Amino acid sequence: MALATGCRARPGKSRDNKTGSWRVFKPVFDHEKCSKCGMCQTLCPEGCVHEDAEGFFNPDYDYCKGCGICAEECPKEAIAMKQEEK
Amino acid sequence: MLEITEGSHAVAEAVRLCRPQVVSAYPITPQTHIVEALADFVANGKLDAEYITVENELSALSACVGASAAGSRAYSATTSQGLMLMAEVVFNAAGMRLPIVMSIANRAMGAPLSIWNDMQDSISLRDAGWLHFYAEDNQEATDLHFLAFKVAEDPSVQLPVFVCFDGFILSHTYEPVDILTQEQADKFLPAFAPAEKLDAKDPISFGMYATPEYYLEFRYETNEAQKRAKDAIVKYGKEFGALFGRDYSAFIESYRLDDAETAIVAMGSMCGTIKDAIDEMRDDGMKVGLLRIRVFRPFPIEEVAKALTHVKRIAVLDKNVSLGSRGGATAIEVRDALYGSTIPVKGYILGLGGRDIRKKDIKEIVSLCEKGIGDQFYGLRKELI
Amino acid sequence: MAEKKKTCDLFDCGHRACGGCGASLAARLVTEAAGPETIVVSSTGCMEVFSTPYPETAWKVPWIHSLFENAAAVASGIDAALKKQGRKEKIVIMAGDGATFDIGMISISGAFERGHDFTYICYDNEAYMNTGIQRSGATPLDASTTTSPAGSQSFGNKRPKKDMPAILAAHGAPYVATASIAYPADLRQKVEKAINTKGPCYVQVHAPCCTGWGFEGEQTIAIAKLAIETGLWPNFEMVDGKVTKVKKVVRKPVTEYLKTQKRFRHLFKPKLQEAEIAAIQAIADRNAEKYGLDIKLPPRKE
Amino acid sequence: MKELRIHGRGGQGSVTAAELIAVAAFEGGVYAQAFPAFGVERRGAPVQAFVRFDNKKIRKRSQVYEPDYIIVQDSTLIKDVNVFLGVKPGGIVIVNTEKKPEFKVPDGVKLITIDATSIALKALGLPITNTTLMGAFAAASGEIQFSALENALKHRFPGELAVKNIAAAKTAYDTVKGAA
Repeated sequence: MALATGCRARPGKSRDNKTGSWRVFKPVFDHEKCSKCGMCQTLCPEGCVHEDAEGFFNPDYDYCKGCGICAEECPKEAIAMKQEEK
Repeated sequence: MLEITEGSHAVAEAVRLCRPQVVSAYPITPQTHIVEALADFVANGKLDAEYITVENELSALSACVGASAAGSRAYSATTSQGLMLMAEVVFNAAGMRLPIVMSIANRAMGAPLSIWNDMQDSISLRDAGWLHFYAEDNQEATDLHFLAFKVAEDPSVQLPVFVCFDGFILSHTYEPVDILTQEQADKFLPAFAPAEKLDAKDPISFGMYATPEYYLEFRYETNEAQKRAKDAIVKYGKEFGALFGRDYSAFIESYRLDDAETAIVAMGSMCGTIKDAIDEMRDDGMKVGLLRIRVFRPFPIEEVAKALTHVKRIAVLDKNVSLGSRGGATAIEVRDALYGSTIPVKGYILGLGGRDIRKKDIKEIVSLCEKGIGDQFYGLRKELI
Repeated sequence: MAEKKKTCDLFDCGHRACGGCGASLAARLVTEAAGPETIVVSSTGCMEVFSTPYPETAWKVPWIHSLFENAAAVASGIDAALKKQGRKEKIVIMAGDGATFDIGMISISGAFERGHDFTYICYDNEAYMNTGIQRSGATPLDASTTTSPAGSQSFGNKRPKKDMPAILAAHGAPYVATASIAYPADLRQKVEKAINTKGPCYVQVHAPCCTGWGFEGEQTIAIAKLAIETGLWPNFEMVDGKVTKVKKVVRKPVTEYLKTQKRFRHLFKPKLQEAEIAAIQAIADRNAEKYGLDIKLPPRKE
Repeated sequence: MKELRIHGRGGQGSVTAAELIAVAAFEGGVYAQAFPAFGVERRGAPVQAFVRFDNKKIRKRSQVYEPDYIIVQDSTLIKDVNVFLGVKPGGIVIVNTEKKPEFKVPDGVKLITIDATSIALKALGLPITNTTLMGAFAAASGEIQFSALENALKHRFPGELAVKNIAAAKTAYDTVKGAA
């Protein structure tokens, strides 16, 4: 890739950095307990929790750093942090 | 049309004709008349620009960075302490490849405080990545602004430019200057249309940081842009000449140098006085000539070396000093250009802090150079040392 | 079915903030509230570094970084350029507390006085996190940082936090607010309000830093809430210099907040520093008095 | 090349006089250069300004050390400053004074005294003598035409003020011409 003038870039390349590998603990979402409030999505610093067609939420493990905010803040305790198998 | 006006006012007129959309500057002697004139143009509808009355020079150039990145032609002016307060942004603007043009009414650096002229200010920032143009008279100080914007904005260059002229000696002097008409200026300098800008339709990140995997290449590329600026200066300098009769394609000017045995090398307004002195020395049978450097960055290494191959000795006059070295910046550059040659190059630091430079001084320096005496401050008041 | 809106639409995944970073959440929430027609100006700081290593920018809106101290001046130039070009994009500055409270103060003062049209967001994590947790003018009393370390002769940072909102309100800013990542709806609403208010507006966002303050990443939101619940972070809104909205709380003692973070650990171990804690409690009490933070509970029925 | 040095005090308009003399000279078809002795002088302090005239482009930038003409706006300067220093033989010195001169100019130099203050007070109501002395200079030196001076003043000053300044300059011009 040729160097851009003035150290500029268009968006997109950030996604090359798959921060999911940083994880020690992994959030596991239990849709049975989920009330679809969306707090997990709202408070995720990565912006990597996405809503599916049924209105449930799922983390994108490519980017989830496993910080655990979603699990901590879930009002229904529907997210559990499990140790990552490496 | 030739008219007699103050240097600062001629420069302000030129800037007005370049149609900057954003002017951001902070007053400082001896640049003040320029920014006052521009503020007056804006206040009276003669210049359709946003004039930002910033709180200091650092913000003056910072606002230009923002404006230029957002796609507007941006201009500032400063000198001396103001330039140094900007220093961080000076490097930044060049690294971000923003084609800002800034007038520098050259002035000494404190301490001790001095409002008077020398070139220590801009010369101290010679490594920042800006192109450096140095004017001999107000005609050049005026014309070089058009060239500056044109070269800066060339897609192959994209670098900011200092247009330097001696504070007071040029900025406050009334003399005849041919100022272009708006029609002429527009013909030479089209509207600023950068390929990239801050724009919601095409979101680009400007001024990202570079890790060691990239930084070296960015510096290399900025240096390459300096080299490409040489081609742009030749091309647009010629174009300016073809349109208006004043050709600025040369980085250097030779005055009675062809058969000279002693060459004086200098920049800026002292070159006028030097030319008068040379004429008188020539009348006395002395073979003296001048090599004037107009473009200091990119430094015309080959051109300088070529122009000086035939001389027996060289006296380089610097209105700046790289303290702790053998002399001034021009002398250091000239020695570098002549590396491997046996022609003696002697440097003379003079005129610092507004000390007047007279014809007799030039003659005395030539005489010192002929005796092989140099690499020194010239004109020191012995009684003070 | 149309694809659901993603929260990474304007601030992308793949950025290099610590897991649980309050500032990265702030960046996401602010860009969401501001929308795609926004130009972001970032000062040097942790956010700039974690979001823009060349060529991997996380920003999907136009974004510019220049220097540490000049974001407000750069934004001034953008404002002038947009005005001249007849463009309607909004300008949002994202700057840390070091850039805002300390080094950028002159440029902020100048830009606010000139009345440019932008929204200045300070993501306040209460120290210089980019360079390794040195104190700033936003560091609270007694917080231990690498340049205000607690030691045998010191309880940490010697001074309370600078009152930046009051300073900017005094500049005549039409809208000044504090917000917290713990209350995203309130934060978004304030950012939107600031953006839609003409002139220079200021929103100071409390953004806890797990690394700098010493707590586990999942606690970021909980700690931000405690700051508000103890009265140490008053969440309010000022329109034309007058406080118009305040988040009222049933206040908890400040120790509830302090004990959650390593930066205040010296106040509890090896022994409880009652006088210092009392001084911090007094700050919370003054905040409660000044902003009317306390919910007055109805007297309990017999 | 001919050179003029103007001595005055801060606030007396020496720099303006130099500029307007250059403007008038340029209108007359010669190349002119005007500049102040750049300084930080405040109101009342001694100041200098310079003008050069030539029929070709002026390149020299040093200050004026050997003037062909000297204008002294305020005769009280004579005891503080060596205002006549370097004046060329055959040169002309114009001094604003109401009294008979109590000073001596160098040999071979022509001295013209004029009560510019009274002329200025009468014409302008102010003791600002720069434009008056410009009239005297035009008459004494022949470097500038009075009509060019008149145009320069019209260009610099608005309406009534221009008329008054021109009147002051004309009185001085006629006085010097009459004495010649």
